[in-house]
Amino acid sequence: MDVLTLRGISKTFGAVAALTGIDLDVAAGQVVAVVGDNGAGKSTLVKILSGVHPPDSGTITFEGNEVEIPTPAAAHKLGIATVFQDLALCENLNVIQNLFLGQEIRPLRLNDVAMETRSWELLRQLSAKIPSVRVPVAALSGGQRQTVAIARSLLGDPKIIILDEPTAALGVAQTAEVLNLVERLRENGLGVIMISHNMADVKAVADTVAVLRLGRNNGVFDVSEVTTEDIIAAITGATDNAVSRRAQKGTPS
Amino acid sequence: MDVLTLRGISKTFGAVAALTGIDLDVAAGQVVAVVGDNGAGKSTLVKILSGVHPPDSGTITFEGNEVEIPTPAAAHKLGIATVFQDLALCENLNVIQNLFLGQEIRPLRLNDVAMETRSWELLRQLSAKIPSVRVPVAALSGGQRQTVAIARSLLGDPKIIILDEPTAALGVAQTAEVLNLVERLRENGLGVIMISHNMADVKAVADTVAVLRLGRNNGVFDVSEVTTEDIIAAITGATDNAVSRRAQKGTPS
Amino acid sequence: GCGSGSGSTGGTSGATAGGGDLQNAKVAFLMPDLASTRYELQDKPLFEARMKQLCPTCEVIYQNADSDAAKQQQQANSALAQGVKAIVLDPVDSAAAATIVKSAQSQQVPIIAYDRPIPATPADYYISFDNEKIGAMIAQSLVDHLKKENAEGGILQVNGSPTDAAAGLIKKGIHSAVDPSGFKLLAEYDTPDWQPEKAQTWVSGQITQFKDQIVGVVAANDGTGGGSIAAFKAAGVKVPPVTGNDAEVAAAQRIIAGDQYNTISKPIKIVAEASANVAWEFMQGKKPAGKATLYNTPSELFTPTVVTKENIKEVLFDSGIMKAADVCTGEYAKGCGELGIK
Amino acid sequence: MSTLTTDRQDERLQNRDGLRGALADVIERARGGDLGVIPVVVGLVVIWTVLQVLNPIFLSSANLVNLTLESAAVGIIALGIVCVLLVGQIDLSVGSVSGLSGAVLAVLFVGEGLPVWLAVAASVVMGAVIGWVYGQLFNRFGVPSFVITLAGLLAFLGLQLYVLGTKGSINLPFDSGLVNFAQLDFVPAWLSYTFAVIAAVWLFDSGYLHARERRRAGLSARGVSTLALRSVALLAVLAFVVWYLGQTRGVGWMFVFFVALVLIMHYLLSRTKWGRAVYAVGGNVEAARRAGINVKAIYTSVFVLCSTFAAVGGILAAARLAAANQSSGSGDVNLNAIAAAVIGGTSLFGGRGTAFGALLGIIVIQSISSGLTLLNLDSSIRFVVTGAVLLLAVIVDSVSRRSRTSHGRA
Amino acid sequence: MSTLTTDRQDERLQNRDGLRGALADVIERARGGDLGVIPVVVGLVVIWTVLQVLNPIFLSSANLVNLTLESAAVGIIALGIVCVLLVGQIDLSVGSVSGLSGAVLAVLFVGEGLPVWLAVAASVVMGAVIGWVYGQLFNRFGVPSFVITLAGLLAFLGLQLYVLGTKGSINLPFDSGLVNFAQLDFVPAWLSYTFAVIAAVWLFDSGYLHARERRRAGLSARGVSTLALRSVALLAVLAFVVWYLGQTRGVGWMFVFFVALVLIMHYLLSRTKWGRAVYAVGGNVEAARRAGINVKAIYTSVFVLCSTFAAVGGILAAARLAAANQSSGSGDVNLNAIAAAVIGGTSLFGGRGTAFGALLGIIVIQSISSGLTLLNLDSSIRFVVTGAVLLLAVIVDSVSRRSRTSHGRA
Ligand SMILES: Nc1ncnc2c1ncn2[C@@H]1O[C@H](COP(=O)(O)OP(=O)(O)OP(=O)(O)O)[C@@H](O)[C@H]1O
Ligand SMILES: Nc1ncnc2c1ncn2[C@@H]1O[C@H](COP(=O)(O)OP(=O)(O)OP(=O)(O)O)[C@@H](O)[C@H]1O
Ligand SMILES: [Mg+2]
Ligand SMILES: [Mg+2]
Repeated sequence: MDVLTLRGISKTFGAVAALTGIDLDVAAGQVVAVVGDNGAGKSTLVKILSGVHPPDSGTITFEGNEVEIPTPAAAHKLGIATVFQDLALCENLNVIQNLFLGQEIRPLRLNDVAMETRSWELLRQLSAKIPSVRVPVAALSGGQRQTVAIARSLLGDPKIIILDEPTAALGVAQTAEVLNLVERLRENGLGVIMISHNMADVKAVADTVAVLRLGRNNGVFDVSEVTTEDIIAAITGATDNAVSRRAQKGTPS
Repeated sequence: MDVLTLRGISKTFGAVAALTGIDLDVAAGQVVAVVGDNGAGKSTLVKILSGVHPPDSGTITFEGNEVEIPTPAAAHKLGIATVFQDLALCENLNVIQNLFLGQEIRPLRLNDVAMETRSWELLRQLSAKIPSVRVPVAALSGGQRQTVAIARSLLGDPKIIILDEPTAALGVAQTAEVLNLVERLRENGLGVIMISHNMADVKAVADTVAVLRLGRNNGVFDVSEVTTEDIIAAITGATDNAVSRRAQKGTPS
Repeated sequence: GCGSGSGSTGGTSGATAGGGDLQNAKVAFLMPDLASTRYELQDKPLFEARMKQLCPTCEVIYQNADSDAAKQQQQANSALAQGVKAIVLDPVDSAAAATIVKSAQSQQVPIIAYDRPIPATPADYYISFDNEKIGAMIAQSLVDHLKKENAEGGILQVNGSPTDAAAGLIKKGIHSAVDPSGFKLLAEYDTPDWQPEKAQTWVSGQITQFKDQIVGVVAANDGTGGGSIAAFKAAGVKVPPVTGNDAEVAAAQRIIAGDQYNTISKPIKIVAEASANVAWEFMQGKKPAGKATLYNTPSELFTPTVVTKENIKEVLFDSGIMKAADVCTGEYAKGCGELGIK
Repeated sequence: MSTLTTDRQDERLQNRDGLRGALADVIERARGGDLGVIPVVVGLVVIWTVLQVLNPIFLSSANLVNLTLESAAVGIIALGIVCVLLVGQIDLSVGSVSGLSGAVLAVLFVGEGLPVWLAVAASVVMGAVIGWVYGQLFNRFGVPSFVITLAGLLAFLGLQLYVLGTKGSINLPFDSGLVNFAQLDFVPAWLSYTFAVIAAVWLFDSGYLHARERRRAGLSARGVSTLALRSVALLAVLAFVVWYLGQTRGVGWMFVFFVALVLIMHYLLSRTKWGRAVYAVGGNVEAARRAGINVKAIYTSVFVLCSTFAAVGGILAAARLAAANQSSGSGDVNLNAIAAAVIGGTSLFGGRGTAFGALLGIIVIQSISSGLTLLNLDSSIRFVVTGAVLLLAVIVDSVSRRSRTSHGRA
Repeated sequence: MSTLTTDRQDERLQNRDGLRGALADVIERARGGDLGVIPVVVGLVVIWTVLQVLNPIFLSSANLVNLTLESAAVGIIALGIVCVLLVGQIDLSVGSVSGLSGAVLAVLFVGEGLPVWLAVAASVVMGAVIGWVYGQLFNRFGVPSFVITLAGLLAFLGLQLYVLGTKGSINLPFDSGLVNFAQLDFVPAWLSYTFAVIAAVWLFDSGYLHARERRRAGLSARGVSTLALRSVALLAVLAFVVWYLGQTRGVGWMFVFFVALVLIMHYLLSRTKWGRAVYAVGGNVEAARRAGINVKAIYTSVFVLCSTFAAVGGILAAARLAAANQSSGSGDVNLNAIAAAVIGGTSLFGGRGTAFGALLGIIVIQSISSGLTLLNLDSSIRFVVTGAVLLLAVIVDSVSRRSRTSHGRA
């Protein structure tokens, strides 16, 4: 059964129609990759699912019930955890404080020690290369921040995890760990929505691929039955594109 | 002859030694890829070269003269253009204003029309998918912002272009265009320093690969003579790493 | 073109004062600040009441400039735009008020200086008791008291706001009494914004500095006087005689309780009513003659009375300025009883 | 949909051309909450209506003439505040600086008998020097501008008292040009109308040339009918204002001077490299620095501008009062100037605001103050009502802005 | 280097253990410009030395006792300001609210004859309600807090005048408990020393327990010698302060109350979920919102806290003066409270600051004010010197902070 079903989601920003009539289904234990060109509306879709923006129209069904997600807090309550593309960390807080923001252990007398221990655990699991967890996030490198954001989403007990370009800034080892993680999440029966521009990663871990193009659905594919070239053609809207031209140019040399 | 030569560059942030005794050489018409794990110090190196942070010690030689780069303005004057990993755009300004920031056409009576025309040219060249150039950058998607930042660096007449993970947020088509662009820059005799976690891209366009590990040099390789596995081993400091394990795991299935 | 000249009058279009009908005529009563409570509590109601007697349909436009000369100018302009027939003005800044006099007179509206003179440009009339004299009187009363007690030591002087012209006049008056008195002026202080807290802080500092040399404090108004008293109380030392000015209820209570030595009661009723009379005459087109001429202006001056424990009963209570019910509350009832105030 | 201009090719854009398109655009922006100064104007209209109902004198020509003249001095100070707020800093000392400048003017002009232009120049230069010092302190030591200018507030208040010395208050002669300028000089009717026509023609002309240039470059541009309508509307508004104020004394030169400064600042902020740099520094100083902008110079320039405008405002305030005294510039000058900027839509966090905001903001504030002055209220009630009306005026703006999908502090 | 704790395994970290390590750490942080409140303390010492040289009374026990008592009221208000500034907002109305609260207290207690605790409670509740209204206006309409609280400033000033009504000024009886508390109640010497010992023991104890817990969890922890040294240092300082103040009247209960509030706020801000949320909202509201924090509730809570503290401060100010009058809370109460917060290291842009900052900041301000008061200068000179000294005190802090590689507005 599908955990999450979207029907006819639309969203307009000023004069720009960012999303028009988007449908999407995510089942438990399934990894859905959402791909598309820059500005195709992927992050907007993520933000709608995590309560950052309200949709202009369309319905969201979660575990069989039609729901509204007016605020991020509502999304948390439903069990939707998100890693945003723009990370959304508080630069003035340190790594531990960011990781546990909003879900601190022992609210009235914070348990530093437990939080620090758990932080190291999570970060080690993601192969993070962070020298100290007591520095403000402002002092971290791009990849280190992304690792922190990913670790954040694993706290709590989510049913759906949405990863918006989670490996964009990660090193090779960290990327491998995140892909491992996605597989572990699937095994644990969570639904995972992963957005990525890296076709190799998509093909490696996704079950289905949903393509967005200029804010509209442009096909849903089963990963095992589709080639990278087909996906790219669906993304760019043409079989003759910059990628294919580059590939051709590369072949003879 | 080398355009840019670094010797013994070190930089410490508080208790963390981010860079220790780094050497690097870039020649005109050469693409040098700098790779390394998260937090290896790549961006710190970039920031030192572009005048954002002063180095603690070490020398920078530019076109044969030892130079100091105390401010970004000094770097601009030398002819070093940089795309930063954290992009450094002004969210309250629109695309045109960001593109031409600091190098506006006709300073005392801004020439809107010329700037808008040139903006569209640059963006088209990078295959950007930006609906309007008159929206504030705050309203752009991650990839769109990155395209703007890359386009920025092409204005003016730089001698060295430094790209810090330029394709991290880009779509497949835009990535291909950026790789094309790097090749064009090389043909025009510019020195290019490119930082990337994507080994395929590195192998596709770089001439040499410099590896950083935990803030130290860990080898410089000629791209034509090195395998991806060797580079990854240099990055992670071990031939048995998360990437190789994942690759092995993938093979049997 | 556009002449400067007759201001457009509102509903009741009457050309110059004295002409047309005085039904619904307006008169402006412009007061300077809120540092002292008297303007809103005494001057205004008294003036209004008298005006009502003289001209039941007339309207009094009351404004308070909150110690801002520019605001007072705005208020005068707006009164002129409303077509007032006369302006009674207590200037924030005697010098700057010249502008108001000019523009009022250019629109044939007579202007009566109230409380403070306008030396630079003669107004049409001047009614006051003068602030310099007030300063001198409170200080002299204190000095006399100290001499009688054979006190030895020095005096602290707490002035009003350094940015307030009236405070400057009072300060001058106080000096005229303290300087030749033979008592040493230990230190003096211009209290920013007349704030009692500031006065308290300063006096506290001086207590540590001069300890028991302080035999008296001349404070320029009741608020700063109260602050000075609180400083002595808080330091746990005996409160020396402290002056005041304005005859606030709180000051009367302190005098009754023996904490404050004196304050000064201005015959506000007389002044306010006199100014209403004069304004009314001007509105009818007459030109009242002054009892004296000061600053080239026909003038009338009244003398205020220093209030101490000795005369508080007759000056404040027997005259009806204050009611015992307001003052003799709680802990002050006993003191009132001793002085025979009921 | 055949020949799309370069900037309208994305298929997700809803294309709008001509008059109808312009209208659709406005509605769309209203829904998005991005209406620029319109909500402030609406707030102003609401206040005006209420105050006029309460006292019919309020919108009389005579009162509005006073209003314009009373707005000028603090309005000019607010103009400087807009600049400092745009880079995300603050200047708390504008009141003191304006008071000091008036005092220096009076002492030099009346006390020392210097020619008036020299005294004015000296005061203005003093303002600029103060701003320069602020800039140096800010750039060298990184002291928050709040603290620097708080220190300035105290120090220059002291200096003002010192300069005025024992006199306390100095009158400026009524027949001097400066006082006339602030009190009695009005633009002749024919000249006012000429100004109005020039403004309208210029608006059309520049719009037309710009549109032609854009069309030549293959970009979308406003149609002639839209441009013409805009100019006619401007002409109508200006002509009406001139006519109505002309019912009594007309348009004061001091107000014209203020408006001219607003226009100049508008040009500098929106059409020059310097203006761009100011917005960039306010939006993200690190990005501005990395773009090669001399951030320190920008900070210094805005502090200098702000103090200079404060000095000019102080001179005009002294001229209008025909006196410089100890309390000039104290009281609520600071708060009014900052509030005018904020009410006009300038963000306290930097990067957002316009020169016109200062004009609108000060008119809102002076309207409230003048309108309530007319109501003949008790001081206590007047304070309460002033607060309430102020809030009301800004709520209109904020509610409209609210619907915009906000990004952090955008 | 054998068994590294979990948090010290990165080879780029310079490991430092024990006393020597702690010292090296401080030096490293000094070079990096991250010294917390130390520079402010240094600035304070500089000012104290200068003022003491100028007038030997300044550091006398009697004067310092006054200083502590005079700091309490505005210091408590500054504590509220710290909270609002932490979320990146401002409250300009604390002065008016404090004045109103004093007035309400006086009217209820003296005028209506209610028991003092009831009058105090009513004033405090009124403060809380005002803050709640601010929060609602801010959350509902998105009006900038600058404007809301500016409106509040005016409205509550009006209300204060109205409440004081015909009296204008109301005396609080000198023998009432409240006035005694603010003027004459001092902590007995033995109790003061006991407090000092308790504080030192508690510091050691909690530090020791925390270190043990960390060590058990495999994390690095402070050594016992470091902890002991810290406690002994605290004990020494506190005992000296108590002894020195005890030379005259000792430590006032009102000051103890202020310090207690600072400690409570410090705990709330640094050790509770709410405190974390406050810093998060100030650092990046959008990130805080996405983390599921109820941002509106946080805003409301800080506005309520700030107004409540303002009301408490107003009550204490009235008690100290033994009167409530029309000018209570006006003048520079606002500026002093905000300046105290800023001098204590709170950022006007949100996200950075501590409760202790308010304590230090107000002591700096009161020291300057008290020291210059003792010098018996002309008003004009006094203002100038106050400005200069204020700047001096903050430059020390800023210069040390300067060397930190700044990130944007960090
Ligand atoms: N807050 C906003 N205001 C206005 N326009 C927006 C806003 N957010 C997104 N948009 C617009 O909506 C479109 C879709 O943006 P979105 O961020 O969803 O793209 P994306 O698919 O995530 O792209 P990328 O791969 O670059 O991250 C873009 O054209 C963008 O300009
Ligand atoms: N401003 C700073 N203050 C303190 N520490 C910093 C600062 N900038 C970087 N660092 C530290 O220096 C180290 C190197 O960071 P850098 O950004 O150079 O890494 P990177 O190689 O670019 O990593 P990534 O691949 O994640 O972008 C990191 O451990 C980081 O925490
Ligand atoms: Mg995206
Ligand atoms: Mg990096």
